[in-house]
Amino acid sequence: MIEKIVDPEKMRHFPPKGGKIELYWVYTSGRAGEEFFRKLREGKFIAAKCKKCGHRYFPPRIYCEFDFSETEFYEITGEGCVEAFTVATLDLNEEPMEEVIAMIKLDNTDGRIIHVIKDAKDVCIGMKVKPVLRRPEEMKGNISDIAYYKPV
Amino acid sequence: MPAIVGVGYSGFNANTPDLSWKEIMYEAAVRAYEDAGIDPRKDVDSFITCAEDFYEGFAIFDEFVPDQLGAVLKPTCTVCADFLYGLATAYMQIESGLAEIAVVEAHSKASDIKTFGEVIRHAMDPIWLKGVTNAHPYYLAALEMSYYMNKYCITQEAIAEVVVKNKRNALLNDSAPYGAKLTVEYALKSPFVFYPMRKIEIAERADGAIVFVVASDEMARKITDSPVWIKGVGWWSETSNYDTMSFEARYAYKSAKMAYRMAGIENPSKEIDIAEVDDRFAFKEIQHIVALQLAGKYDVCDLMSEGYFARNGSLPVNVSGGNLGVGNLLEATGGQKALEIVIQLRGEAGRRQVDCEIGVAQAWRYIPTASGAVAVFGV
Amino acid sequence: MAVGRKKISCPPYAEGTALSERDISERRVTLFEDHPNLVYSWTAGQAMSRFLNELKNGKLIATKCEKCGRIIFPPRIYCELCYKPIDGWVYVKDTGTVQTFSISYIDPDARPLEKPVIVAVIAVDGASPNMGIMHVLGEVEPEKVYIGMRVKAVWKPENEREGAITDIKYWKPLEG
Amino acid sequence: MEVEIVKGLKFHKKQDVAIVGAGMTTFKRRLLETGKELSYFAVKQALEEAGLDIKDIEMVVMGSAPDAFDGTALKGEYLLDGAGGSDRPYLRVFVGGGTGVFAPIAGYWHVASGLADVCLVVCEEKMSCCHPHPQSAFKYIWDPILDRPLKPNLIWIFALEMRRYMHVNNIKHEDIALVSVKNKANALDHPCAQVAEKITVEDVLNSEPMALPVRKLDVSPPSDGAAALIMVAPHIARQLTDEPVWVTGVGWALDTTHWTNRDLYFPRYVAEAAKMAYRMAHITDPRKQIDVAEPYDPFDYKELHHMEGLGLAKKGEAPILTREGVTARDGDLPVCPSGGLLGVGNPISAAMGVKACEIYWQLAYRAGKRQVAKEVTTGVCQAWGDLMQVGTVMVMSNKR
Repeated sequence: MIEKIVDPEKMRHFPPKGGKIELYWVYTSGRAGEEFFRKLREGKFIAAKCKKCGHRYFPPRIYCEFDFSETEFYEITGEGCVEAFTVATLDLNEEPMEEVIAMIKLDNTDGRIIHVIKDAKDVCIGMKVKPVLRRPEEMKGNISDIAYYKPV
Repeated sequence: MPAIVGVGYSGFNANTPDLSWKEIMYEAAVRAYEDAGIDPRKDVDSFITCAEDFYEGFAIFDEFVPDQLGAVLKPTCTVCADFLYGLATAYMQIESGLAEIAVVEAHSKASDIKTFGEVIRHAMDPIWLKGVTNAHPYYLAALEMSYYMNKYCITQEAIAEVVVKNKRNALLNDSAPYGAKLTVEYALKSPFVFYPMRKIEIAERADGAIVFVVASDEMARKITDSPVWIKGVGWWSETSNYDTMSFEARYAYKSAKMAYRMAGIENPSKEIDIAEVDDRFAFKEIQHIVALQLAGKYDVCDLMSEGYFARNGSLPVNVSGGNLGVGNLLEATGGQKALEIVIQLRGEAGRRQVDCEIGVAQAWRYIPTASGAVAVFGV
Repeated sequence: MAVGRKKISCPPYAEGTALSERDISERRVTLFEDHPNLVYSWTAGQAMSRFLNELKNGKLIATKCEKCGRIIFPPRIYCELCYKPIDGWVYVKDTGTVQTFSISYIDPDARPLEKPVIVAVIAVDGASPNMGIMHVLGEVEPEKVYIGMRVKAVWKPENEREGAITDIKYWKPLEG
Repeated sequence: MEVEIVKGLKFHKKQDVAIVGAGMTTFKRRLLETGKELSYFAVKQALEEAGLDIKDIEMVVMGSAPDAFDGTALKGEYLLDGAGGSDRPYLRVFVGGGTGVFAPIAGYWHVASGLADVCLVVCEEKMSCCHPHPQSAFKYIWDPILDRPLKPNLIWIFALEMRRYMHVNNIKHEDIALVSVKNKANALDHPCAQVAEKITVEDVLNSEPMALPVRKLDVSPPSDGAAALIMVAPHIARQLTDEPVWVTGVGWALDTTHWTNRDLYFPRYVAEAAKMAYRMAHITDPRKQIDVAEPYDPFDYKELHHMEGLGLAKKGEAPILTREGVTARDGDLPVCPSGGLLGVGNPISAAMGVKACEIYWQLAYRAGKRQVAKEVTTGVCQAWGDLMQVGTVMVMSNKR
């Protein structure tokens, strides 16, 4: 029997108004993250260097992803240069917003950070930027502790 | 060498209010089995589905697969990856003697997702990226585009050409919901939603399902006169971290290299007759054409404007309309690519038929990843 | 390639730092908490749309396959064993038999329930053997439930039904 | 159990597959490390045992269960770098709870097909990310239309199956509780164990009710953890060791989605998977030919249920074997000598650490204090998953 419902009124969606996944998640920062966000509270930035190949990772991690040897943490300034940027005009729900988001190559590392840029008239590739941290009492121990980046 | 002996699909549409995700899979599967002339309950040794939990809205999607494919109580599994990875899995299962006939399925029921932006954002690194901004995750692709355009001097016009070409190709494809006849000027007027990315350069979502029947060399010769051989498969991941990503589709370069080596292809730009590459963001087509070694990174823009990749050009790319014309099919993207190549190689593409003997299909795993797969087909 | 495996008893060591519940709840470690708004509305499709519409009418509907002779419940548009389209729709009864049951003292988030819920797989009368659905039982003491017990659906009043499986409030014992 | 005479598939592979190294992290309710870091620790240990470097690895298979635990969509892509997937072919497979044995099966076909000579298999799960409770994630494994509106808990389905199993085979809860007692005691010898303890049958029967007949001590705990396994081609194995362990059979099967349409008393999906694996491994009498087994034991009755599915016991006979001590570590058929999931912990897919890895260690005589008393040649491990649907089985042997 090949019959189909022809009346569109009779086709159903369930749940009709949409069903939400009623879960939330708590992510621990892990060994490297723990070290980074604790130091950040003191206003310090750290990166990690592979003991074998010397690759300087930012975000820091406890292992080198290419040769699986251990890394050691070292301090950096957190400043860097804009490598790429975009002006985002839609938020998660495709509602209007405006924010400049940049990929920033951090000084003295081989790594980068993706973060928001504020207080800048014209963002351009190659622009030197520095982080603005939240006040220590406002810090939550996650990436939002870096409030934004701004031009040097 | 395993071969494709049957293909079937359902869709592709912007939404599918009349069929559940199970029913689109069923429709595609029935057509594929009919095409191959097999009975899934008797003849198939292994079934493979390509799906990701949060694209479906389930915690374990694998549960909801067997019935509609005819796979009850048979070896059936899910690979959390694109369709082309599923094809590689079938290839390996056949080569290791675990199956003589394997079935690969992928689908998109993107219209069931109410909050697409949230779902994509949920794939981001929770420690270093997720909490940075509330912008739509398309921003990540825009950052990559900004980096890539700047590094290789890719022009806005070349990217607009991609949009115009693919949407126009889609007009000849009955199952492409986003076809249109546009001009480059029109495309360049589309607003910047994520500067330098325009709204028109982002592929809209679509629903659909694709099923392939894959058979071993011996079996393929037995059951069909027109097998399409899987000459090579490749899949590759760069990294999951944005700090070590190349942002120039090295995943596609490496996976193509693997597939080309298997297929014995030494000079891809000469030996390949037709290509379908991932163009879920228009600039990605240019990036992938270069990564697949179909054009040099500094000539690609010129070739694009010269019509080299057009349907009647020297090396047609995305004749089906690509994702810009057919839609973003999530994990079924590679399936739509492979489907077009198989139809073209069989000579069943009708008005959009291209003269070809070897074709390549490529897919990316979408933001925020740097992974992808390639398959080379031949007759 | 490095050659020579160590003679060890495995696993030789156990790596990992255990945390307590309070380490998380009192924020003794750094962490990121996320409440994404992941919303889906699944297309019910041909079989389930009909099923839900019939529930609204206070009826249970199944499909039949003439090849294997099964009355299939819950309904689908294909017979998964014969792999062919089904041959028609059949109403089944709102009575059935308990195949197996459980008395649950916890809610979906593993929190204790004040009053336990009795859940059962109920094979529906009129469908082929074993064709059941999961639902809850009511109007019965937990210790009185047994496998093989006959039960009947208790429906919501017609004006409260919305075309969902919860249009059946629960199933109650048929006898007594 | 009757095993069909070989017909149909001949299982002609390109090359044999050997296991040369395994590793795992500790299993705990909550771990500080991220999923990537856990994967890294497990891989590192496996590489150390095999005497290999990450550069020797050609392809990587990831096994990880629901994204809803770690709370990352496309979880495989997220875990990639910690699992050694950077700059390599990397593929994630997923069959619910069965992934713990399915991932090594996928590793098997990567090598047996000749596409890779050295394949790394990694399984990871970080269930503690999921709130309000790891069990909450299971709200979304149910059918969105038929089951979810009833607000089900994961345990329900086990309780329903356990009740049916007890009813049909006339088994008492006391006999089932013995499994929990045995496994938790076995786990005392496992350095990674989460809930190893000496308990009695009474403790199990008097523990807090969850969804009767299931009580608290019938259940394995939610855990964080990772495990890794290295599979290689024969010419590589020869260079690394004189005693590799060979994979001789693999099988998997997925039953219908409509679990309420089946009689739950017997796991026919495990039986089908086992048939395939035994046919490949030329095993005709599993009870005699298999020396050590690691069936999946997230619940105590599940070990018995799966032993019957694997043909290690006749229907309803597994509790008797357990009571008689046959399945103890010094028995004739040691079952879950690792301590299983009930004792070591249950980080869903990372159960590979106590299933596939344990059988490898037993057959390589590397299990230390957990080494079974009898001489071993052939072992089987098995996992189960989805809505009572998936059986995944792998047979290994230290003789080729």
